[in-house]
Amino acid sequence: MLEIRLDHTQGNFRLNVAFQGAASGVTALFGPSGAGKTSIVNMVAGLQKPDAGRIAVNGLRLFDSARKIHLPPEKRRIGYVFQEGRLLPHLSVRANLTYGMRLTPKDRRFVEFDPVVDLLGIGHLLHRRPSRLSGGEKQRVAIGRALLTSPAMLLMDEPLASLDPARKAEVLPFIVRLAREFAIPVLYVSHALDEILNLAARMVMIREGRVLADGDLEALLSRSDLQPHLGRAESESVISTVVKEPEDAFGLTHLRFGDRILKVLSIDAEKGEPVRVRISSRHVAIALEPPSRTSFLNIFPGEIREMVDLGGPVLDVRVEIGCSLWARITRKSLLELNLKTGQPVFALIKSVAVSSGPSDACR
Amino acid sequence: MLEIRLDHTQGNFRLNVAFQGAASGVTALFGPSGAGKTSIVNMVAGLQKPDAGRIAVNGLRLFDSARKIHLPPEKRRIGYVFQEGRLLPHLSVRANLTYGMRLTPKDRRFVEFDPVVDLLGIGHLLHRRPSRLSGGEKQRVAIGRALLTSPAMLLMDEPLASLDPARKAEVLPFIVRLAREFAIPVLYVSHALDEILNLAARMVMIREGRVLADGDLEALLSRSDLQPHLGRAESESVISTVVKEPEDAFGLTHLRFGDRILKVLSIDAEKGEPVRVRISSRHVAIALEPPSRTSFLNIFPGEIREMVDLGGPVLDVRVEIGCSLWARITRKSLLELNLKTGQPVFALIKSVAVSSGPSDACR
Amino acid sequence: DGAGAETDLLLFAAASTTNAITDIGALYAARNPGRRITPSFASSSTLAKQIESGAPADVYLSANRKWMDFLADKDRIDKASRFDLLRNRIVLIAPAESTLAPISVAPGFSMAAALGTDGRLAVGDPDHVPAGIYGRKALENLGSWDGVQDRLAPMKDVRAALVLVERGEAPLGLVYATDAAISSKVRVVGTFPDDSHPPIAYPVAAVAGGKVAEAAHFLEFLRTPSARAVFEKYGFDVRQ
Amino acid sequence: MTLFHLTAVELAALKLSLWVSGWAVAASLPAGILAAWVLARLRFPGKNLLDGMLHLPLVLPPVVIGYLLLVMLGRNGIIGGALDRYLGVVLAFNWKGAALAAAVMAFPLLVRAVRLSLEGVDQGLEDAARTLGAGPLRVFFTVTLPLMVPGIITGVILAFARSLGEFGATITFVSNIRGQTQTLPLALYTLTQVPDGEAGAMRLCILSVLIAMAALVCSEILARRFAARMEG
Amino acid sequence: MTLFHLTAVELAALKLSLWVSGWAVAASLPAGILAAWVLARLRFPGKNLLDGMLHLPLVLPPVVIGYLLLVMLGRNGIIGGALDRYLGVVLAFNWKGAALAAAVMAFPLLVRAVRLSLEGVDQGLEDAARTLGAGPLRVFFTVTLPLMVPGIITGVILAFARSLGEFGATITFVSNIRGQTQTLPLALYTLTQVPDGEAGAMRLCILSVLIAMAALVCSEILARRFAARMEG
Ligand SMILES: Nc1ncnc2c1ncn2[C@@H]1O[C@H](COP(=O)(O)OP(=O)(O)OP(=O)(O)O)[C@@H](O)[C@H]1O
Ligand SMILES: Nc1ncnc2c1ncn2[C@@H]1O[C@H](COP(=O)(O)OP(=O)(O)OP(=O)(O)O)[C@@H](O)[C@H]1O
Ligand SMILES: [Mg+2]
Ligand SMILES: [Mg+2]
Repeated sequence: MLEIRLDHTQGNFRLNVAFQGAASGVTALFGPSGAGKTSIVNMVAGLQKPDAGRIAVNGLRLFDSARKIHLPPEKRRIGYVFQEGRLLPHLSVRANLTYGMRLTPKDRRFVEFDPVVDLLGIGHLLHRRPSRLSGGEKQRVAIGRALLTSPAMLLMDEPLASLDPARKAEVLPFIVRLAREFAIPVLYVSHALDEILNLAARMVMIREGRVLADGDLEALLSRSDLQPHLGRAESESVISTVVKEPEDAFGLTHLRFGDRILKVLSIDAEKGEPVRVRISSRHVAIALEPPSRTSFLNIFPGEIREMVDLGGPVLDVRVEIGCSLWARITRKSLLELNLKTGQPVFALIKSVAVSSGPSDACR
Repeated sequence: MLEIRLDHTQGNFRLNVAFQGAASGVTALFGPSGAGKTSIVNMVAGLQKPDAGRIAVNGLRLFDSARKIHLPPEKRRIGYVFQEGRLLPHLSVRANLTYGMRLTPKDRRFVEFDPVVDLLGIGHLLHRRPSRLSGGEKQRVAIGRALLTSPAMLLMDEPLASLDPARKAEVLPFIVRLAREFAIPVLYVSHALDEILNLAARMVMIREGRVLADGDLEALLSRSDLQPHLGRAESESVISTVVKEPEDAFGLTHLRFGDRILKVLSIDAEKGEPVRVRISSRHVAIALEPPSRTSFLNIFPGEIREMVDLGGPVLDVRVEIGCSLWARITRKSLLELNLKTGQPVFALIKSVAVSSGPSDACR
Repeated sequence: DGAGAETDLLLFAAASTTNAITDIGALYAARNPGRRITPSFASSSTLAKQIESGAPADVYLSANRKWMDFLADKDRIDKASRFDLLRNRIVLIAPAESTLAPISVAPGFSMAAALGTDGRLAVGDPDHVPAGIYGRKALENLGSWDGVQDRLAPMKDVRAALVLVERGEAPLGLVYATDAAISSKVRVVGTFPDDSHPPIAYPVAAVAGGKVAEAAHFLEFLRTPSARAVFEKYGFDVRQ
Repeated sequence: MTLFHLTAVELAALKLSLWVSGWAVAASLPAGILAAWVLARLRFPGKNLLDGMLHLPLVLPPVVIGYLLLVMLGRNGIIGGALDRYLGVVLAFNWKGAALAAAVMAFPLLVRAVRLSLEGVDQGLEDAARTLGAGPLRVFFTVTLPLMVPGIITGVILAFARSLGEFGATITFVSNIRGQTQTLPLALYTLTQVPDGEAGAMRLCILSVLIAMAALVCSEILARRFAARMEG
Repeated sequence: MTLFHLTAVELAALKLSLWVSGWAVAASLPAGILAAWVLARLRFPGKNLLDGMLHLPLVLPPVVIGYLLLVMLGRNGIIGGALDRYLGVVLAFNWKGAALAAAVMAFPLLVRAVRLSLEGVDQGLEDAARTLGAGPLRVFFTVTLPLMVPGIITGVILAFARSLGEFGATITFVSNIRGQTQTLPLALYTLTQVPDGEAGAMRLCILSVLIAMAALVCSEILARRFAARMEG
């Protein structure tokens, strides 16, 4: 459990937040520039002292203004990947990586040097000084350095912003795995909803120093009042499912939700494992009768429950198919198909338009 | 015209590139971390001197090792947004913004202070010192500072990495507009294909100090050999169209390509203006007969010309509909629909699944 | 302010004459309206070198003959105006609270015994400080030099040697009688016979190229009884 | 308290000291910044020699420096003679000479401190200013110099304090002429030469310390204000 | 050349100078770093006073400092007496006293330079090290101190040069005893005070300069090596 309650004023900026994070797994801190994300993370790390509040990680009180507890940063066992790298300029990359590792007692280490270096692709940089690294290289070393302390918690402040997509795609699952395998909580700051979707189970939305909303990622993503703050062009449905068949003859995975089956590209999951799928409303089409002979694998009968006018030529339609599924359609289609709330329709989903999040996010 | 030919060795790293950029509009520099992007940009700015080569912007030779030309940075009239901000710490935000502006003769200024400040949302920060800004705030000031010099060329090294999506969505079109209206070339470094797609007409792909490919963005994106380097999960079709009807009664824009009409969400373009649309292969479905009574607005008859096996359960199918349109389907659909090269099919595109790039990218 | 005065003599005087010359300067100005003395006190060597380098001094009062000779050799003084103004004596001093019995300074006397096991004899550096040079000559003549030459505390100037004894850091010191006379923190425990060292003379002369006529007027004043009285007040021996 | 009943002579010495030290620092500051810049940023043969020369005033006893100044810049000196003849500038035995002596003695301290802070200036910021259209000179004055402020303050305070305390070189070069070259330390010296001078000496001591403290406090305030500016 | 035919006395002075200066710097470095840290990082009442006290040796003529040392640390001094009685440490008239005098005179230079570089150390890096599990002391020794190296080098070279040139306080405090407290400047001073000493003085002058140059070159090499390390 990650419990955070903070009250702090810096300059004109007042930070007043209270939220909880999962005991393990990734909690995303999401919000616009200047919302107070870095400030929160600094306070959790012990680098900034809040005026008042309480910070506890898995029962360990790191800060409590009421009891005058304020653990120094080095006692918090928190790995922190800073927004600006902060490599030690007088040390080689190797020495930067091992700086914190050596300070971790051997029996408490669960992250090994070689795999991390391989994963981050920084093996050829080990003898260099930080000043001779490119932006992305620096950031990778900073990530490695934090991981190698085998921390009890990870703070990551936009760590992947300067990583190329290929590297990102490698590092993201590693962080998820780390969080899951070693049951450590990760507080992850990002502007990129993409990253968060692939990573986080919980999300805390920060705005102007306050918590706009927090809780389960799926729940937040489907709340229509939050859509404007997500800063994305599209809305999504998130569906919790269970693996029914990991891989069929065509390499597809069958996922069960309620009594329905959703077919998606094969994902790496065991039978019976919970999997969360995200379906962009743009990828869902609506038909009044089931189309035949198309490449749609997923055709679900359902009923229109809600129509949200987004202004302009489009609107979002919520179709109940055993769970809520959002479909974005044009006003033209609305008129042509004469759609109404309560009307039975068919929702068409291309299986390939499904992406899966970390399975530990699902109840 | 932006002509760049560089040969330079730093440490173990050899940079040897030659490419051209558009005289105006955005040229994207795309490549993994450590590929040499920042080095190139530094050389164009005049901050690093290449061992040999030639750099010319719209006929003005900035560097030419053969003729011993090496213009100092301040003579190059280049606005540079650095990867790490580099705000002047002893100046207020306002003074940072006006530092370069004041050095630009009034009659050469074409970027105004107030609109830029508004656009970047930094009006409330003007009296602050850079050390009191959040990461994203710093980056916005850095962008504003470079723009306000009314440069003859813009260099942007991952400038939007720390911006939240909402801000990004505002700033991107501004950069495009700037590049277009004032006919200045922009060299834009980014890992995020998303950004590039919305921004760039040309792309230069850099890898390990060499040019992997360069040229028209559309052309590069559709080259199947480059797909692995684009680091994206999906392939796209890019179609050059002309606006036929800017806005119909439903708020849709009708775009013409060949003799076909594509209906998309209304975009801000004049009748007759060229528009480039990108359609993810995941958003294209295939049917053997035209489905009736669905929300699909765009249903094009065509013929299968090519099938690219991507390995795993999916494959990409190229349908000729007057232009090439990629559709990603599962192996299961392939078998069920019994698709073959040469077979006539219908391609279904939801209008809302279309996004448009800068129109100046189209021939 | 000097600018208004009709004549303003710049007097370069050895630092050991500071108090006497300050008083005499005031006296001279009082007696001779329109005439003023501006003194500059430093070590004789420094002043001599400055005069050699063209310092705008009008009168030079040296604490020894060597530096006056140095300037005479270089024709930087008006040789005719030169005379020995003052005499001084070398005395052996101890801190006022010292229990040391008076020492009879005579040939063959042993200073070492009086210094104790690790005490040092405070002196002006015998290599260059005039008081030290005279002291060394005297000790050599009395045959005591070899016994103390490793027990010296050679100081930058005689004033520093005096301080060392005043503070009790050195049990004994060799200083001018004038220095001993003015300090209440030391007492004289022995006086060197006059013939044990060359006469300690303070020669004075007008500087060549200075205001010679005015300088002569002042030099004349130095010989008057009232000037002598001041010198004597500070323990100098004024002889003609 | 009698501490503040200064005699005319002492008052003159106090004023002269402030005047001389002020000039010494003010006049050597530009040269010091230039020297620091040359040593920090350029590479040329003989750089070590220049560096060594600049440190001479530290390494040699002040009296020796004073003597060298006297030999070279005295009216009969090689440089001093030329200065007198062609520019009509006389340094020997007046406050200008005292200021020069103080400046020379303080110079290495000034240069070193300034250089240290110059070496700490992030050249990336200078680069950034260049891309904003500022030429090297403008960059120096609008970016480098402001960022050197802590070092300049340190250098100035060191140099000022050193100038205030300068004795050996001054007395040797310009003598100890009341009202003209007798600065506080020289007046202090003169007092130690008279038997009853201790009280006066102590008073001048305390006075020197008070001035230095005042200068320090000023510099701290300046530095703090500057730091505050940097933090916004 | 006769320059290098040093007399036994001169050789002794040279050796003593190096020994004394070396000790002065070595012994005062830790204290200097501590003082710099206290002044740069802590806020406490009386900080300005402490700062002022540290600058005293600059502001007062060296002879005065020597006198104060004598008063306090002489065998009859308040502190000196206690030192002698309880620790058996005697500073008067030996090289230890000379080293102390040199250290005191050089201390403000050392502290200022170190402090300047300490103030330039990015506290963000210290924070980063803290999050990596290093306690404040470890952070100081593994992060702060290494990043202060340029300032420490500057401080050491300034202090060493100042110690080499220290004259007034030394001669006043520990006298000018050949082989025991006669350092190079004292020998040099002696030579300038005798009419025919110029040749010898010049030789010792050059010798001092050579030593200072050697020290400077060493420091430059160190600094450059450090800078190279930083750039990787
Ligand atoms: N000063 C230097 N000395 C030696 N090698 C360097 C130096 N700076 C960068 N490099 C190396 O040069 C290569 C290119 O660096 P560059 O900064 O241009 O990369 P980049 O493409 O901008 O990467 P990123 O996306 O991570 O910022 C990298 O391998 C880097 O390690
Ligand atoms: N030292 C400071 N003094 C005063 N205000 C500050 C200071 N540092 C940051 N702020 C302000 O506090 C607010 C929160 O800053 P913070 O760095 O936490 O934002 P953030 O959410 O991390 O933003 P970003 O995504 O841009 O990094 C901002 O409005 C910022 O301007
Ligand atoms: Mg932040
Ligand atoms: Mg880069």
